[in-house]
Amino acid sequence: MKNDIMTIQSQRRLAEETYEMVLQLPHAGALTAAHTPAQKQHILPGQFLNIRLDGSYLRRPISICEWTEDTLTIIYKTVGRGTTKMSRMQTGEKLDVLWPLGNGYDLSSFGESGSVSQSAAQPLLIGGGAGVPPMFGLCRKLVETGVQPKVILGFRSAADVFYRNEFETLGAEVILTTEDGSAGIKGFVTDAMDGICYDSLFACGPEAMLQAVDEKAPAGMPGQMSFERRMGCGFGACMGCSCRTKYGSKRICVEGPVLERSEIVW
Amino acid sequence: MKNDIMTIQSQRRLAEETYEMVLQLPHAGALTAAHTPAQKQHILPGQFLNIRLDGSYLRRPISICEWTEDTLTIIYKTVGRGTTKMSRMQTGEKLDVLWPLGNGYDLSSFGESGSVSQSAAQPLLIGGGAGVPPMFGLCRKLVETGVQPKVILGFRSAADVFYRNEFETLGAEVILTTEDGSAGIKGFVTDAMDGICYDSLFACGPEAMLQAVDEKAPAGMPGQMSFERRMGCGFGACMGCSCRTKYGSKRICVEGPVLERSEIVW
Amino acid sequence: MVRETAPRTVPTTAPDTAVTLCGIEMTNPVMAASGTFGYGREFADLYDIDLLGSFSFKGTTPKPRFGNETPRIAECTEGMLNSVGLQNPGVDAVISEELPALAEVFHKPVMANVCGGCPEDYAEVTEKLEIADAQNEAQRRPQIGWIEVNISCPNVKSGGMVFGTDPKAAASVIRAVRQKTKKPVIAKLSPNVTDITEIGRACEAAGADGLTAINTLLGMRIDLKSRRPVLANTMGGFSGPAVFPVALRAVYQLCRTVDIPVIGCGGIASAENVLEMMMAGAAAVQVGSANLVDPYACKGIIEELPRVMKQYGIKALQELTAQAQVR
Amino acid sequence: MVRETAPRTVPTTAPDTAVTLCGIEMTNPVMAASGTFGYGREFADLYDIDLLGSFSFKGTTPKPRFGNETPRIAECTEGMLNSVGLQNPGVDAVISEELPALAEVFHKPVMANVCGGCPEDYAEVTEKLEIADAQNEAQRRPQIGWIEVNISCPNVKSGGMVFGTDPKAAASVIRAVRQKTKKPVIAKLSPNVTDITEIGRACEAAGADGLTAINTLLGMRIDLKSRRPVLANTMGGFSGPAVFPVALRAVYQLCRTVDIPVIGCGGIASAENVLEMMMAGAAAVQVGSANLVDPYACKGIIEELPRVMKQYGIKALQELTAQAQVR
Repeated sequence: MKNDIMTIQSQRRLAEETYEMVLQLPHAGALTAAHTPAQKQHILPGQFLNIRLDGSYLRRPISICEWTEDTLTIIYKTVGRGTTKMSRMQTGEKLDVLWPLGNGYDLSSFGESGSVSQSAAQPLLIGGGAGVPPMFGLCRKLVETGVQPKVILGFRSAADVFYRNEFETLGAEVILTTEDGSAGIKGFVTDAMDGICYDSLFACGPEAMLQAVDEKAPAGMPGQMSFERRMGCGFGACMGCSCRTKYGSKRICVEGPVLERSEIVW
Repeated sequence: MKNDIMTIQSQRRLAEETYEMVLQLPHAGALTAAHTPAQKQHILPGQFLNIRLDGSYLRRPISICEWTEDTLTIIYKTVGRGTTKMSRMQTGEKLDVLWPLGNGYDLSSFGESGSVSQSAAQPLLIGGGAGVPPMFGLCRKLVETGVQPKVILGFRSAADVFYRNEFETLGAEVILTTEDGSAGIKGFVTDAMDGICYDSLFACGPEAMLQAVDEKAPAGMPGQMSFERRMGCGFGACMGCSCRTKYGSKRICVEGPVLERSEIVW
Repeated sequence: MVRETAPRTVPTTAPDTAVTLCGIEMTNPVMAASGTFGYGREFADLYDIDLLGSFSFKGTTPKPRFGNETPRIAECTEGMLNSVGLQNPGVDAVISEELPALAEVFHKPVMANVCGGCPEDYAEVTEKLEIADAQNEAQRRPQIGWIEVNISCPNVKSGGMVFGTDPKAAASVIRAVRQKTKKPVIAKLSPNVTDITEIGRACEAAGADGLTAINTLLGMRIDLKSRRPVLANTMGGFSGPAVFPVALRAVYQLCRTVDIPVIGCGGIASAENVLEMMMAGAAAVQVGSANLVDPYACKGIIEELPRVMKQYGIKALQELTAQAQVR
Repeated sequence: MVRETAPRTVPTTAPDTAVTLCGIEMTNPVMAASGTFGYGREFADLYDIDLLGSFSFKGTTPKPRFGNETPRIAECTEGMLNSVGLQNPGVDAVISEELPALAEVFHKPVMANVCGGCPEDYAEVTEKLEIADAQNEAQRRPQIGWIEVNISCPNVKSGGMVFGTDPKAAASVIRAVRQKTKKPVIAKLSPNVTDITEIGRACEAAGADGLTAINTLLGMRIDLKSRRPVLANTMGGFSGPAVFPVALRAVYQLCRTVDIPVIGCGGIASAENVLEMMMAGAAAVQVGSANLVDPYACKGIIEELPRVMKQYGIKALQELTAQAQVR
């Protein structure tokens, strides 16, 4: 975990109450360039930032969507005063960020890029609403290592849809669902799961969605799901975001937000 | 009383922890131009603003130093977080201001400009430290009506001195005192009162200074003194700044900050 | 989220902000809290105070009081301390000067905040106000709607919070007031107690028709330069947005304990805060310190209420109070 | 204002931040408060925690506890609510895993925060820690400096605040702990009481060597969309800069009442806050919620202390505590 002051490089409205912000890291190339190992940050899809916002006491955790050598992209909803103010911030303004936080998705099972296991793997990625952004980083990472994931994106309505094109540009097969049918398939993400061939599952979204996905997916199939909890600190100190698992209590902010499907207690 | 958003036109450091800020009124010419009478504001020297500052809960009362048709000038000390932040504000930034507050100095005894009573009047103005700014507006007003006031300005040290030249430019005779003698006469303002001819007294400064001035001045001589109190609201609602006078309790923010010498209870 | 689709002027869709407090109808639940609104004059110069649901006037004692020595005010993070100590002109001057002046600018029932050093003081103030108002009644509607009994002022040595922290003492004051008036009697409670519901129940049993929760928390600040307390009176009452969670908790606890309405007070600074208080069970609310920082605070909150109600799909405020009660 | 004229390295002019708490010397008075610093590991990854005066570890019970259901955290104006409910791995795991790990990264006496549902629970945790630490003592200095008795957690149904709001119950817990340890016993007090000095005196009489004031205020928030409490446990403990004036008042009241040292806790977020607490009489301070918002909060405060002491002309922090006592 590092505490950095990041500069807003750009911000745009993506959909209803939904914004994309690109943050510039304090040292260009901080993510991958030849810094000393201690300075170099390694990011996994599913990890998050904890951002201090003017007018809020607690930091606001926001998942990382994408990253380059010197930028981080986040997508967030304006749910309260803090994020509404954030959506009005201008290019060049600064944010106080703790990062990267959480465990992220474990992709070690996919092995080396270009291996046989890669091309044969059939992961299904499911993102619902504010759960879509971490799926993008995950999708990109999988594509980069030679895997062709299938993606289901679920939103409430056409006005809420974002990043469909971005996923398709990565080369992913995208199925869109909206609750009111105003775009894509009418219904929930689970309504789009029938008939899709997949051998592993990665999901992020509201807990009710995750549970429905888990019930629909074949029992015993490998999978990882990212959970949301109200957090105090975001780095394991306050025990505010604890969660029961089959292997004991875990902190969503440190041992999560990604849990193995096999350990989840619904 | 009005509640206006004013724009910072300029700001400069005058002395040790002392800043001068010029505020632009929301409507040019608001003070004297031909608005409807209800919109037109009349200002008296000794009145003050109550300014909302980021990071402070209560507003901060600051006395008016000077004014033009569309600007107000204030001088303030950086005594805490709020005023320190204020001193870093840039031209063009906005402040939420309640104004004008308080009674101000009553100059009705000086009669019409150019009258015989004007040229014969010998008022003495005494300002100590943060009590200097209202004396400037008062001095200007008196000069404008044909009176030639004498002025004593008291500061702790040479580094704290401000506005000496501005007073002299008005045509006033200025005597400067500093406690450590690093500029002007060494001592307190009261040490400069000997040998000055005056027939009325106007003072603003720390309460200990006001009391010393009162004791030094001839008993019964007309005079007005402006008091400071920690205020809650600044407009008479909270009774936070009450003060005992010979004619009962008065609110420093409404029936003050200027009290007649004859009514003061030390 | 429910969006505003119909113009506000269509009465069938306009959110209903009306509430009833102890049988008295109010156009909206927003009152100014005692001690932050004087006797109304300062604010009537700024806006039409008939906009208010009502307000509670400055705590009034039998005799005029200067209050405590100054400084009486201290700044805090998102709040303030006051140790004013019930400065007021005394009940006789209130009847002869303040109330007639108020009648010119405020045409709704006002809440009379009464205080004293012993139960008899409270009774005396109440009785005088009751008699004066009965004489008014001949010509016009009664001017005083409710008697608010301040048993929670932390800034006076005798009376005030001394009564509000002991159930028996609280009951004795309420009984003394109850005997002198037919108007609804509201007990204003202190949060500086181990169990506020115990005090609330004692007041209800003694005949109170409603409760106001909360008065200020006991707080203190020290000046780093002088190393002495900022307030001349050492400690004072802490109020402002900082105390809102404590006030909300007290209102919630009381609403599940007593059968009389509770007025939520403490740190309210927005229409959203009003809704949250009413979701906790409050029948009405009082806005306090906010009036001192922004003299238009009550006006702004009242004007914002319909928009925020629509945002959260609330048709009538009274529903919130009722829902909270059965929960 | 006193200006910094000499370089910090000149020992004769460097402000002296050292304090003594119940006979144990500390290089500075800043401790992290229990429940905001875990058992130290998370922060040791970020900075050298030997910088701290000390810290109080997570409230520890005889058996492992999951705590309350989530959500356990709510945002407030300049503060937060928590209803964690004493999640901890139990005293046996603390002894076998946490304390050995801590010994690697923290080389000063730590404060052990103990809790339970009955006096026997507190006694059991204390006894086990005492025995384990005595075995440590053979090899190195004792790891545990003080036992902090948490009789003020608002988030557990039995134990916690139930003990801290009644002087007899508080005394019974302190006596139970007192019998099991030779280390200084510190009672951590709740502000949710009518008279905190009554509880403080009862703890002192029962053998406490010091007091920590305050634990969290009881607070609540409601979610406007769901119209339900934000916290699964309905109410929670309110902390953060918002509560500082209440904490300062409690410390001041206690310091004028008891003869044992008081640790000031509640809303401290700056070196200035530390000075103010010590001017109220605190012998040391605990920084709580600030650690959660800024993991470097304690480090920053400690590094700022000498500069702020010089600004206010303070040569030695212990002077402040002493001055407050005689005032």
